[in-house]
Amino acid sequence: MKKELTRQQYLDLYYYMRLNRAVEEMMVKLFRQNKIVGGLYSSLGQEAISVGTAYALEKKDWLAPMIRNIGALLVKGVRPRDVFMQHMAKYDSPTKGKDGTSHFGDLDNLHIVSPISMLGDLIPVMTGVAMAGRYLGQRIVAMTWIGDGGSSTGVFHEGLNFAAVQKAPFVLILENNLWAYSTPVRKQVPLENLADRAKAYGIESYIVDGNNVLAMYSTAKEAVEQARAGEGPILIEAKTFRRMGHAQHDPAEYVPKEMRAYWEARDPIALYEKFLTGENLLDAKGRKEIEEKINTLLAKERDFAENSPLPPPEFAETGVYCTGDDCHKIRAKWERPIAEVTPPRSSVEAVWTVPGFGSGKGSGGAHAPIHFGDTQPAETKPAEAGKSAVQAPAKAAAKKTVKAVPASASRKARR
Amino acid sequence: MKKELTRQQYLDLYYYMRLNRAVEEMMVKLFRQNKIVGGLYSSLGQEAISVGTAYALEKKDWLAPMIRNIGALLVKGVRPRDVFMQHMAKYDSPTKGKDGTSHFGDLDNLHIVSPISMLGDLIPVMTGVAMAGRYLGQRIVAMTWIGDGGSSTGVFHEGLNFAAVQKAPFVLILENNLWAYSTPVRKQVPLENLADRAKAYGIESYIVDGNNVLAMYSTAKEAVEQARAGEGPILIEAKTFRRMGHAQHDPAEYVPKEMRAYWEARDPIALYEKFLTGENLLDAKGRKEIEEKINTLLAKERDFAENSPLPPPEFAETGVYCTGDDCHKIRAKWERPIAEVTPPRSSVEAVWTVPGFGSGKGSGGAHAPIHFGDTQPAETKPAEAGKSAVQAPAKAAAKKTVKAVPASASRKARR
Amino acid sequence: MPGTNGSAPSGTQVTFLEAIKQAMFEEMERDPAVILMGEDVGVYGGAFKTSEGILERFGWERVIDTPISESAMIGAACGMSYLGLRPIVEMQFIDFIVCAFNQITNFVAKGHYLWNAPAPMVVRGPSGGGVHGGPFHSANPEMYFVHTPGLKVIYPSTPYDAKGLLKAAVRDNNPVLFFEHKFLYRRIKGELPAGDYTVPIGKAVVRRQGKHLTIISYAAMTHTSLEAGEALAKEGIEAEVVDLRTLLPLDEETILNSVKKTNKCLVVHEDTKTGGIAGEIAAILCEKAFGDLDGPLMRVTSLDTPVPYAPTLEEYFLPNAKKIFSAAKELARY
Amino acid sequence: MPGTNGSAPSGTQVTFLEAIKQAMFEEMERDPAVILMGEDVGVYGGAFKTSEGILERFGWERVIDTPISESAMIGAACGMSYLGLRPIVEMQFIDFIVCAFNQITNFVAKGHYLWNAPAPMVVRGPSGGGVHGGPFHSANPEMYFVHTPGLKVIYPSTPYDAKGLLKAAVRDNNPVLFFEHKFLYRRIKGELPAGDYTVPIGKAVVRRQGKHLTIISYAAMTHTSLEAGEALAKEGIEAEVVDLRTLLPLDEETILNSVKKTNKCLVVHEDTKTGGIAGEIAAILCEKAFGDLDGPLMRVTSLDTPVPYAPTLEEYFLPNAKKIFSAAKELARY
Ligand SMILES: Cc1ncc(C[n+]2csc(CCOP(=O)(O)OP(=O)(O)O)c2C)c(N)n1
Ligand SMILES: Cc1ncc(C[n+]2csc(CCOP(=O)(O)OP(=O)(O)O)c2C)c(N)n1
Ligand SMILES: [Mg+2]
Ligand SMILES: [Mg+2]
Repeated sequence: MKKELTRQQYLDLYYYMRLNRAVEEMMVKLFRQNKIVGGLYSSLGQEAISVGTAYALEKKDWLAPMIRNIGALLVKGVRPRDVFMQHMAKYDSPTKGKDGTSHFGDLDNLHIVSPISMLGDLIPVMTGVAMAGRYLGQRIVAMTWIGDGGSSTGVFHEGLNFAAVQKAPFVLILENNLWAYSTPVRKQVPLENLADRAKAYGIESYIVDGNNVLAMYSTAKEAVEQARAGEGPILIEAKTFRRMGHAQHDPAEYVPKEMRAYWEARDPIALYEKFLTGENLLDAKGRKEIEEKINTLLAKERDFAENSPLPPPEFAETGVYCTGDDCHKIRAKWERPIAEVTPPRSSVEAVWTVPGFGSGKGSGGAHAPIHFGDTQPAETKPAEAGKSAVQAPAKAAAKKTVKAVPASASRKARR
Repeated sequence: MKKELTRQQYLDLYYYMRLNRAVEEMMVKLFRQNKIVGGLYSSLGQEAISVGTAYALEKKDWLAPMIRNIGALLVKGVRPRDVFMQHMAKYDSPTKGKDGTSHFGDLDNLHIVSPISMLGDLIPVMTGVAMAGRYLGQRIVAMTWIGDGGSSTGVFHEGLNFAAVQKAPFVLILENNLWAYSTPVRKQVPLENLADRAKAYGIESYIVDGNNVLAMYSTAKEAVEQARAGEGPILIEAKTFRRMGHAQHDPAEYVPKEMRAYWEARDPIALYEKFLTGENLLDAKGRKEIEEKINTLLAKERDFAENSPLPPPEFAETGVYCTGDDCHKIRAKWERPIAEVTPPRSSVEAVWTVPGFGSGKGSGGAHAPIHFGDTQPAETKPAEAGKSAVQAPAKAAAKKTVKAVPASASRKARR
Repeated sequence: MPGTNGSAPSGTQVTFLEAIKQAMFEEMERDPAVILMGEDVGVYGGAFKTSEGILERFGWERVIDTPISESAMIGAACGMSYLGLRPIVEMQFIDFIVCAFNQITNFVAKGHYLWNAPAPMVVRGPSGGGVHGGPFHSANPEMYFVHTPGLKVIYPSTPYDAKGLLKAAVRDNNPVLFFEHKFLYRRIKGELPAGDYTVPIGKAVVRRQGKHLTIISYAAMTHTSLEAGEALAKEGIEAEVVDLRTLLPLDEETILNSVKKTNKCLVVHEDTKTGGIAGEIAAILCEKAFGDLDGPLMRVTSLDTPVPYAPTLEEYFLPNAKKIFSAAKELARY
Repeated sequence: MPGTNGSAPSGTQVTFLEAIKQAMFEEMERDPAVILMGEDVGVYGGAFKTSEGILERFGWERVIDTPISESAMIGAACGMSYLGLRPIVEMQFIDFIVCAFNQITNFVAKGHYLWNAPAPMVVRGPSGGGVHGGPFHSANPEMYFVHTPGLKVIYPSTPYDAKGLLKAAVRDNNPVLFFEHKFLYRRIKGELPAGDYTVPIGKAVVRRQGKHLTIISYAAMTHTSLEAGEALAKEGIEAEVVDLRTLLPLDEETILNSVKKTNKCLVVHEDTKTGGIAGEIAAILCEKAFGDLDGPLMRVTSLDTPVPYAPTLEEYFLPNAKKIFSAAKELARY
């Protein structure tokens, strides 16, 4: 992030934020015309997060969106028509009408995993994507998003803990927009900074102004490269606000007016425009051009979407199972010698080495790697779990939320 | 904890640790005689935890044991015969042979909730017990235990987070015995101190030497009284070691010999005996008396257990459903005026108040309580989630694992 | 929307949704041990507004807006029930009940059998398709729970039953799953009696008398079956329509009586086919009314697929009156 | 225990457990995309030692000891499968599969239908009762998954099938649940062919020819049914015993062929009764072989209760050869 962005990059970020907003504005119109099937979610005011973070990914990297990450899909290369058609349940949509909203993926080209509605479930799934990429030698990073509300799910915990144990190249963006449907964040999570969730897994975390696209981008970039370098998963908390209701049907009267006003004054696109203008990266003409480009594109994309048919009824019957090679040729893309992971090359001793205590299961002090035998060095920072027990009371004093055991009791412990 | 214990209390702790160990030793014998049905788990070397923590509870308080908390059951008043009969699947056992091991409870007298095998599930259940006790005005505390391994389950997270949001009077003891079956703690949790799990919920935590019964007791006592006072749930990490295999069948060869030796030298009963002797609380005669008392008791209890029959086969068919009042008269025990929680007394305004931002859902700045309207004052420390977003970069610098956003980016955010 | 106490003056037609709200209001007034818990059930009044006004009336202690933690809700409700409370837990959509599957099937369902601990609690929420909710907001998960001893499973079709059965569920000493077909919420109305009443759990009801065949159904499909019944009547086929109302325990008596009378049976459910309740009914009939069947047992159900999103697909996926009509006609020919 | 490559010399009798180990060894040797994940599967070799020696052979990257996080395992396996890996996930006991119920039924099962994403993965683990494992270590959760379109469900009864079906499961492009009845692990032996082979998913097999009635079963109950078949033969009743092997998709053809031949059907399963697979079979027979049945379809199953712990209770709870014998004798009288 030290290096400044190119002019093109600065403008890309602007373009995608505008595109994100324009796509969603057009969908609101379609919704009012009753052309959207089911609910419609909005990321108004959160565009900097989707765009800034997804822009930090390389083409080979993987992402999985949540409901408010249309912007990330657009950055990754999804066409607006696909977004429209998903919401209109059209036959030419990525899921051919079988699912809606941002529920679609692309395994082969864009490397997008489809979400399901159940919050948090993408976290272990993207951990698996990250682990598989590493195993295949692809040096990819996997990214997904979660809400303040979603961070209360059990699968958030299981997934992030597993990613941390495995040091998976995985970046999780926690969009703290202060509300989960009608529930304010402090009824959801008793923390001021949700980044503190990371402390339960010993992983790195960042807190970023979610309405600042440059901050989002640069932080995500740093995190992505850290993860790629093998430093393990990273949690980024983006502080922001959900400007619309949970979905179109929700007037969100439970949100204090003053709160909404406060955040409306901090619109991420307006803030970024000010910056671009101040840095002479954008003037009225440039802005006009971008607007026209987007308008022209979206009119075409919407027309395409509107003209696409609904799926034929009998299509409902098809596709529950993959029928084999004729349906999908499943091939792992190896970017390392397969011989590295096939016998007898990878024979190891099945022992645990516990720092300070040698190793178990017979073979004595052998230094079997704990983490990944062949591709990763054994962990060098010893956890010293065993030893820490006796030193615990002293160490504990340094922690903020951990109280030291009363000295008398701990003295007794050590006699 | 400031005040010293009475002589009787010191000796109680000793008695229960000895009883805990003797009960389990007797069960090992029964196991070798093929009189135990199913597996047999051991808490050898962890007795100080079960005994010290359960001893901090009052009679009206509730607990729920895990597999290594026979000691806690004994302290709460369970008879050794019940423990034996549970393991032998006898008809006179608390579950009449329908379940085994520590899987039994007692709602009416001892206030014990039965565990199930799935790890972590007790955490939300005991949170509910704690909340119900508060609602009924009973001023009780709920306690349960979890392993280092069990802390990786999703339900651990959901339960503790909910308890924290609700400030439930709940104490959770995390027995970090360094192994979960064959899996060493650092493959389970990437933390040196598992007490750090508490940081994800903004709750208090302690780290204690799990082999020091006085430290366990005094810490648990403090935590129980804090919880009872309404300060919310507390997590106590007890550092210890699982001296036996996961269960009787497991020789635990995966544990380094040096590690086992290290911990065997720190036996909690031996350490406590030294202390008691040094303080003139116990001499050879007193020790002998206690041993004899236990031996006599257990011989009788074992005889009773052995003489109890297996349940009659047809008993399997009964009891799937509660058949109504003839089966169970379910009555909440109110210790506060019921009128407090019945209309029209408890009418409130359904609004969220967000500190610094007024409140939502029409009624303007009304100060509707966020937490418990009638029994608890509204939270006074404002979360100020909204405001923290803009200040985040500055605040972040103070946190250990949270990196600050690069200054340039965050400056741009604020123009 | 009725007065603040939630009950309508008698003689008024109320919606299915209103009936559920009334049941909760009245049970919470009757018994301070009854509390309500779920995502957005308080200030917002529930995603479908089923609990609108309940927080205002009963306050923050009895109406708990929870984090997004289905296992925590179910677990906590179970713990509360051990102290004599009778919690009602709302799943925002019943689809999310699978996030607490272990808690429900292992902790909640087995406690009474294993250690004599009743868990009087109700888990309720909007279920079913037909409103283009897509694959994760249209679930009919009833069979997962019908196959779990220790639970009771209710799936009503009318406002009267919804109110009476929800009240019975709250008063039952066992854990009860209560499914509310969201297609019915605002589409179906009915008159409710003025006073307190319950509808017994475990009793089916004959919604239409007939003699040529029996159509067994429940929830939204009861209405679809009745619609088919009218069409069949025009062709001289009198279908008897049985509404199961409770799926566990199943009312074998009403099923057997009807089939012994008509000698033919068609089961209609919105749940997917393989492993649906039609199978269980087939087995019961084969065991206990084998000689009474004059024709094959037939099934009209949803397809064995996830619930698709597009209206064209969902319509094809779901049973409808036409499909029931054809099947019944074929069956009547035997 | 065979050589390090996991395969026994041909002609040797190997246990059911050994057959499973061989399948994993051979598939992992054949295809580097196959990996194994679960609690204690690596250094310890699995709670039942099903993966003993696999870590030594294939190393830390391919044999992953996980935290106690069933949802994380299943989710991660699903993600891995999207990149072309073929993970095998072990549940330490199959009972714990309900802790990942949402991941399996919503994420894993629906992906191909909804967005064309195949998830080639296998979830396997020890299941079933009869060894006094108690209510949380004896589960037969098959029907939860048979009722979930998008999954395949296998429950073998012999070492030969276990090995061949597990290999087929690993090579299948769909998510497969593979249940290993722990009662069979060390009690049942069989001879395995020397080379590679698979057993096709979705095909039942007739284990015993007969003409008086058909007994349909699977897993451990296949052996119990065969035992009853011997006793019945002594009384002149020749029972045909069908072993389903795969429960989803169900082999209707083999079922129908046998019942059309014997005209009578008894279904035996260790799973609890209500909502068990006997119902689905009853419905299929009613629909497709109605005229062929000369007697009621009968069921011998476990009781509708949790699995009790005490040997006396569990024995009463489970089906056994005597119960099958009596039911078959009664059925044969029709
Ligand atoms: C497991 C689960 N429970 C409940 C829901 C219903 N639901 C959908 S979105 C939502 C609120 C999400 O809040 P948050 O995670 O903060 O994301 P945001 O909508 O603010 O972007 C809820 C409760 C769900 N999708 N999944
Ligand atoms: C959800 C779940 N998954 C797996 C298991 C199987 N299991 C039983 S005990 C155990 C290890 C527990 O380790 P830990 O929590 O550290 O407790 P300890 O045995 O060390 O006391 C495992 C994996 C289980 N009981 N529950
Ligand atoms: Mg949110
Ligand atoms: Mg442990």
